[in-house]
Amino acid sequence: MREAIGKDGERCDPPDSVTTIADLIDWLAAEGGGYALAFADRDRLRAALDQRFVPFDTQLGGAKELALFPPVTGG
Amino acid sequence: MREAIGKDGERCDPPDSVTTIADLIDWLAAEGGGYALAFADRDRLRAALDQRFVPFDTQLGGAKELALFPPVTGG
Amino acid sequence: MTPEIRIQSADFETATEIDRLEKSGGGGISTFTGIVRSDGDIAALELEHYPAMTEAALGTIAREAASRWSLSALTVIHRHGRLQPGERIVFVGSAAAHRGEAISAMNFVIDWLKTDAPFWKREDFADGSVRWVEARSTDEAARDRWQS
Amino acid sequence: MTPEIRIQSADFETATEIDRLEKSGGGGISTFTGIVRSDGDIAALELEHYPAMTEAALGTIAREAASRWSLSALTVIHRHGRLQPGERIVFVGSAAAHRGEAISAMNFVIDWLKTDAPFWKREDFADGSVRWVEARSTDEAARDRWQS
Repeated sequence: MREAIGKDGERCDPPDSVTTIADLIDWLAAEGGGYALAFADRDRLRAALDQRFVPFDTQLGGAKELALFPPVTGG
Repeated sequence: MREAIGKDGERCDPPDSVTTIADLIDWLAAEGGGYALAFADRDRLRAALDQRFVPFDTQLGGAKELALFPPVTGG
Repeated sequence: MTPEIRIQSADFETATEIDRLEKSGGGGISTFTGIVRSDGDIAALELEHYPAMTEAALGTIAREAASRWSLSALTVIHRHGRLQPGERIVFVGSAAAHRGEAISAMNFVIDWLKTDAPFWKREDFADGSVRWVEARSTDEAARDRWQS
Repeated sequence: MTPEIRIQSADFETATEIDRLEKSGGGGISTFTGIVRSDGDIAALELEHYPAMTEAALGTIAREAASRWSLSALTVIHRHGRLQPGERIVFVGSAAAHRGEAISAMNFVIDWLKTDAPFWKREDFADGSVRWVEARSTDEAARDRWQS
């Protein structure tokens, strides 16, 4: 994902219609290019909001950091 | 058990009617004394014939050694 | 009982960790150690993590284990960075009065760690190619056994 | 893969045993170590066994584990004789390509060993009294989970 998008973090300012993580993913993917590629398969995407795993329907609210990444493979 | 019987092994020559381990236990228990005490609770008795765990209905056959002991508590 | 959690690039001594677990007063100690496999043409394993989140994620898993079983000690160590085949990656060790508790806690922690700690493995091959390791659905199934 | 089985009165070094398992080529190593508990007024634990049978019984359990899971190493060590609180009694360690196999094999061996290896424990108390440890029905239940 990082390789598809070409960066490992950014500040962004989505429109008011973006309220959940799913909304934000859709909004970023609509930009096309690396985002569309990175977010093509939602089953292979995980989200952490302020460093906690959360489902995609979670409200962004006042969270400071959203992390999107592939399923983990540690251990 | 060993403390009830007062020895940790013996040779014995049961009558022909004794064919299984259960028969032998009954025959020994009938002697009374330490055997009756040691074999009072069959649920707390285990048998190994020629060094293998076996159920009480196993035929003695030509086995060389029968061991009777309480449930094991190792590990 | 405060779980011992470490995230480090340096190697660790399994013996030292087990010694600490054995002295915690429990009657049973159970451990799992993960090693970089030597099969194929893998020259090295590169382990990335998400530093801001890693310690919190391992802490959550360890505290959940400590709430489910009565443990006298619990240790979780996970390495990151570049590891050679044969090197240790991860260690989970638990101590409890009874063996069932120690084994279950160890198994719970490694199962959850596999799916809920932010680490990613990249295999670097002898020919210079690299491959990000794919998550396995069997790992999520192993974790979901623990849902109560 | 030939299981390593030892029945001995001498102590063993957990580190040495784990080192051997780690070098067997498996990706996962899982261990269980049993320790004489320090609770109560126990001055020592006396471990008796039935020498003619012990090695065969442990061998049967180890071979069954090796036939159920694909292991690169399996070690079973059980001590006998007089042990002080805090001393190691038993060690089971397994190595396999996948963690599930290593953990299951370790758990299988210790569960079966508890009910099917001819060892008996006697607790010797500080006041000179002794007590043979009673078998627990939970141990037979733990073993019977493995009946397939």
